[in-house]
Amino acid sequence: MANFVLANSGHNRDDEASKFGMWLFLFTELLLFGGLFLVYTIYRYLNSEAFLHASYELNVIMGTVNTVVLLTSSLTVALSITALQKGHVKLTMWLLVATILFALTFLVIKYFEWSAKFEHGLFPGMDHYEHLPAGEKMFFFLYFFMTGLHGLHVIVGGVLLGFVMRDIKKKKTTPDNYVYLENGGLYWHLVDIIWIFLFPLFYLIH
Amino acid sequence: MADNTNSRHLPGDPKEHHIVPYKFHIGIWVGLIILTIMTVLVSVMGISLVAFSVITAMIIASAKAVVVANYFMHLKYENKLITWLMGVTLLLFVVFISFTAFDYITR
Amino acid sequence: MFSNASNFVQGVDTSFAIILGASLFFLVGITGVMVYFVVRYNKNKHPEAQDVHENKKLEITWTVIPTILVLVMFYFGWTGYEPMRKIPEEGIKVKAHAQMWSWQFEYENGKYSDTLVVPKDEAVILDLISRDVVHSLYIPAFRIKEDVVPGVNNKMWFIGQELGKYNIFCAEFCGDLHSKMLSSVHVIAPEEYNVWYNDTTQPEIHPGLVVLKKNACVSCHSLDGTRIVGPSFKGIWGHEVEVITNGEERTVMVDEDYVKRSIYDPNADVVKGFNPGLMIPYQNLVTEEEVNEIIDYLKTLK
Amino acid sequence: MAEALSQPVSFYQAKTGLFSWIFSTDHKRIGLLYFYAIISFFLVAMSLGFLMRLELIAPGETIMDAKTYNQVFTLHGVIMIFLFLIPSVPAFFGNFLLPLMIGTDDVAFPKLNLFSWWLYVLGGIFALLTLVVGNGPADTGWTFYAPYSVKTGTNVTMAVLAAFILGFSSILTGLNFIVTIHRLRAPKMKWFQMPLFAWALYATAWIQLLATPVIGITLLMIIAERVFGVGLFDPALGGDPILYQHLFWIYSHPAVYIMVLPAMGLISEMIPTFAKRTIFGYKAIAYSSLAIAFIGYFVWGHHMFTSGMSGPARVIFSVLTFLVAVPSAIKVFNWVATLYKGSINVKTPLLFSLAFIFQFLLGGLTGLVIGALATDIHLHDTYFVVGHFHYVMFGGAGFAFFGALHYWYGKIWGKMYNESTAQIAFWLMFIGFNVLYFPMLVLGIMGMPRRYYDYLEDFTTLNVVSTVGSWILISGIILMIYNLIVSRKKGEAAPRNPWGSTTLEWQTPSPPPLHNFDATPVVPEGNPYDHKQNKSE
Ligand code: HEA
Ligand code: HEA
Ligand code: HEC
Ligand code: CUA
Ligand SMILES: [Cu+2]
Repeated sequence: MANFVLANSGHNRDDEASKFGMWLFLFTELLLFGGLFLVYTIYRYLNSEAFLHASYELNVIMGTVNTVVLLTSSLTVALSITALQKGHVKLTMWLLVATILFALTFLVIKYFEWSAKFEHGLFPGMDHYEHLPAGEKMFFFLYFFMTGLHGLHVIVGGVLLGFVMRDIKKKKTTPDNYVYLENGGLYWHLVDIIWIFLFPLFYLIH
Repeated sequence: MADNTNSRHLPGDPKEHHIVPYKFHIGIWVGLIILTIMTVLVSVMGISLVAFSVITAMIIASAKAVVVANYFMHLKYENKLITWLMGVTLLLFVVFISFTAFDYITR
Repeated sequence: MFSNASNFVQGVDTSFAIILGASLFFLVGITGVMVYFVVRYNKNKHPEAQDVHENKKLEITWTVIPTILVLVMFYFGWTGYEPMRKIPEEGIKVKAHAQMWSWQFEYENGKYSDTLVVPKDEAVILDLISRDVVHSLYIPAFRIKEDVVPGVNNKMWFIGQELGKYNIFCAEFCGDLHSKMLSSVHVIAPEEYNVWYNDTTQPEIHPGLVVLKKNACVSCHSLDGTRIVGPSFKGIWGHEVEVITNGEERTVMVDEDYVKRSIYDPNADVVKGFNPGLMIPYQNLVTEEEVNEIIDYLKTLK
Repeated sequence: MAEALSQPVSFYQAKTGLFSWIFSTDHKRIGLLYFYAIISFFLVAMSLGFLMRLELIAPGETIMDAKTYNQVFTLHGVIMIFLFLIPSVPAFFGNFLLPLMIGTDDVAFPKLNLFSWWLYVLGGIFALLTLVVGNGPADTGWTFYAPYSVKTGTNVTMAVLAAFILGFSSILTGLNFIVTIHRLRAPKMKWFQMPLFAWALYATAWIQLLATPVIGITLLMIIAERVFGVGLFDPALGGDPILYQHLFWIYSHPAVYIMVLPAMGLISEMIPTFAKRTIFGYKAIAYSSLAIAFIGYFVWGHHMFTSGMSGPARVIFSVLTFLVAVPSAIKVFNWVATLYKGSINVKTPLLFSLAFIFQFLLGGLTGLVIGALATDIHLHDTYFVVGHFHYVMFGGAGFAFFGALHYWYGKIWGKMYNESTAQIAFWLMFIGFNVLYFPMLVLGIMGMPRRYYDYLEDFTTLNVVSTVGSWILISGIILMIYNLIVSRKKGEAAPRNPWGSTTLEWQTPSPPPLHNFDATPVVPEGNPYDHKQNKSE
């Protein structure tokens, strides 16, 4: 059978479509966190004193450092796209390595933060947590839930960039065809944007 | 998807892939860091009015988000459609929060 | 034209009639036109179709008219509803306790009743209180309903305007026996009501049973051996039961300690074959004294 | 058509074997995979509905105990909504038809499409697993209201997880369709030359994309609450049950338009074909789809008029609810106007479409009754609501689905169904349906609450009528299914364009070849329903 191909085929390469799809996906991520922001807003409104009080338990310095780490990792991803566009494949790889290292740094710092909270028994089910007033419980639970979900996204983003690196190695992602890198980058920036909001909401209520 | 056929091009697509210079990105990053330091300072310096600090913190965070989206994420150089749709998404998000909050505020 | 069982019936039924009238008009009208077209322009009678693409005027008309109509409907819905929110200051205040799966009405003088008794032509204000899950107090004859949400201070009010007895339903799904969560309102003459209200003598029953009834224990635990959702109380005293404690099965004796634990921390020992989580801890709701009365009473249930 | 080639190999024959199906990235095969999965679940849920009607034939315990009944209606609701109605039209008809209708050979992301189907199956498996794992299926109602859903011992966690996964599948389908419509329309097809079904899918896809994440996160919170015992929505631990309801309905109201919009799209395809003339007010129908999708986001509060939401909030939600009726009204008027001066060919798909209009009208108008504050206070959570939503969901979306099944039967399976049997089945279904559900509206006005496994004597007569109606309906459905199964073997071969329709999917053989077209499809100029250009029978 004459296997003719339509000009507007779903099997053709269409970078704009891939990017558009990625953006749409980011919209859903935004609203996924949006639900949590809604819960946060309402409970914060109902328990403002308790939230204020509980937020003092969080470590502003670690939070700030992590913000800087994530912002910098966003920079390295953005730079890596420029690098690939200019054909500097080696540099691209190094920038991606840096990004993933920043991601790990972020997670390590988060790990220390979380374990400090665990030591204080602030995780649901632990002793100290159970004796907190309701509003503070809510704060800590939301803290764990939201930063936990965000942490999960950091991991996914890191893995995604790892796959992109493999693609670059295999010459599937090249200076002429770098939409995967762009999409990986988009995802990574979203993770950053969400943190930009989480950070003041939890750490800087004072 | 990775067929060897040519890439599709529709009206409204950006003509050329815009290459953002390294220096420009770094400049953006410096700006973001400054904004971060600002929020922390506003909070830690102890401007004690809770609402005030929340609002400033949110304004600064939004400013940062817009910068990241526009430049790091190249929103500025993409098809305008994406910006519009992003606007719709944010509008709905605002509606969800404000309608629900309205219920609580007027109880 | 309408019944006058409560002060809201008129408003609600008026708005119902108006919306229903408009709806019937559209339903009959549109269906009629549709059927007429199908018959009139059937291909046998009308073999050659004529294309009509659009007609701006017509389209604007049928956008604007429904818009106005729906706003009118909204308006009547609103005016029928408005008085329900205007809770008066003065009136008979009753606390309506909803719990899985029964109603208890607590009057200002501390009197408890499992039906709602109210005098004719007087405002009654209900404080809706739930300890476990969401219920909803529904009196169809009065056209009123409001959810009883734990932790939220909902209120409703009405004036009973015709003597009689009317159903109360629970209208929000609340678990197994949701459909059995019934009660009734008695609208009685004011003089009769005063007599009833001031008669606080307890009926000649065991004080333990009073506690069980007041806290709605009996809606889950039968006294005659039938299984509802909780184990029956009949004959449990002094017998052994198999319970699951922290996932392990063991056998315990039903004694004072056990009963007390079962009431204050029901999920610690879960009777085998029953679901944990249904019974709430009665720590702050049942006093030690009352527990002792319950135990006294259990002893009599052989 | 100019270059009619010899009958090409259909997509069925292009490849064979089980794996060529379950790992296929062809949109037509994925559509069919959805179809078979969806229909299986649908039959299960319908049987549950049948059991409920049996239980309700008399007051008191008839065939099952209270708890079982609760689990049955929960499973019935969950399957009907998450596994049948939400995916039915978009994931089956949408997948199969969208690329054909806009003249391309696949969706934008074929692999993602396959992945969505797998997610759907996974979600379905989880939903069914609740039957055997843990303490039995959830008994909360499909709304999973907290704090009951947090307290009950039944397997809510898994049911909720199933709904979460299904939501994901729905999001990815929506995403795929949006990109497909933006990027892959035939080169000459402008936005206002798209078939209205494509418009409906487009509007639906936006709801899928922008509302579903909210339910996703809400369900995750319910799971977290059950697993960690925290009090997100349980007031005993500082939570607020009403906040849960907000979050739930923020998704679930828009979701009802996910169910009905694509069905309306199907109707907009069928009516012009059988009236043999162009659709009336093409642009109005296209825009009203978008309007419904958009306004539909602002009305969720009408499910909470008695919940303890603030007075002003109730008023605002009521106004907005009424406004959402206007675009639906516009559609109904346009459909009826399309019949005007047509040359009407009364075939089964048209019958289903007309039944759709009548039943959707009745369902929609009862929606207005409960959209008004005063009346909803009385009717909320009564059988009136049950009647309302079966009218719109089953009488509306369900009937559109059945009609479309007949309309595109030839295109999909290459055979024609038997017309006279189909019409008998239709009349049985139509009568059965109305006998089943109309009494529910009356019961509701009389005050019978829903989710009641037992009821007062007063309500008996109408319940009996309703149960009898369900038997008539069943015989109709069984006859219809029988007819469709038999025709698959015995039916006549379907031509390219059996109904004289004008959209692109009829330019290709039935069933279509692997890459959809054997010649570049010709996009008609102007309005896609112009019967003047296309006279071929
Ligand atoms: C396909 C699904 C679907 C659709 C399309 C709709 C459409 C509508 N629904 Fe429905 N609804 C449900 C599914 C759906 N609903 C479900 C499942 C529930 C129950 C959930 C649960 O609790 O389990 C529910 C519950 C529900 C409630 C809450 C009831 C309660 O629990 O108390 C309300 C209240 O406002 C409501 C209103 C409406 C309205 C106003 C519309 C409108 O969109 C209807 C618009 C259509 C028309 C009005 C007809 C056409 C109009 C004309 C021909 C014009 C003439 C009329 C005029 C404008 C004057 N619905
Ligand atoms: C698309 C949606 C849809 C559809 C089609 C149906 C179809 C039916 N539903 Fe509905 N229903 C819902 C969605 C739907 N339902 C929802 C969302 C709820 C709310 C749940 C909740 O409260 O949480 C509900 C609730 C609900 C109730 C209220 C329960 C209560 O509040 O107590 C009732 C009661 O009668 C009912 C009955 C029926 C019946 C009799 C059918 C019938 O139409 C079914 C008729 C068809 C058949 C009986 C099938 C024939 C087929 C066979 C016999 C199979 C043969 C088998 C093989 C070949 C394998 N449903
Ligand atoms: C919503 C239903 C419900 C209510 C109301 C309820 N219970 Fe229970 N109860 C149960 C269930 C279910 C069990 C079995 C599971 C368990 O042990 O937790 C139980 C167990 C018990 C037991 C242990 C019984 C045995 O056989 O060992 C006692 C004693 C008891 N309840 C007393 C009470 C008292 C007293 C009240 C009222 C103050 C009460 N219950 C209210 C559901 C309920
Ligand atoms: Cu209490 Cu239903
Ligand atoms: Cu709704």
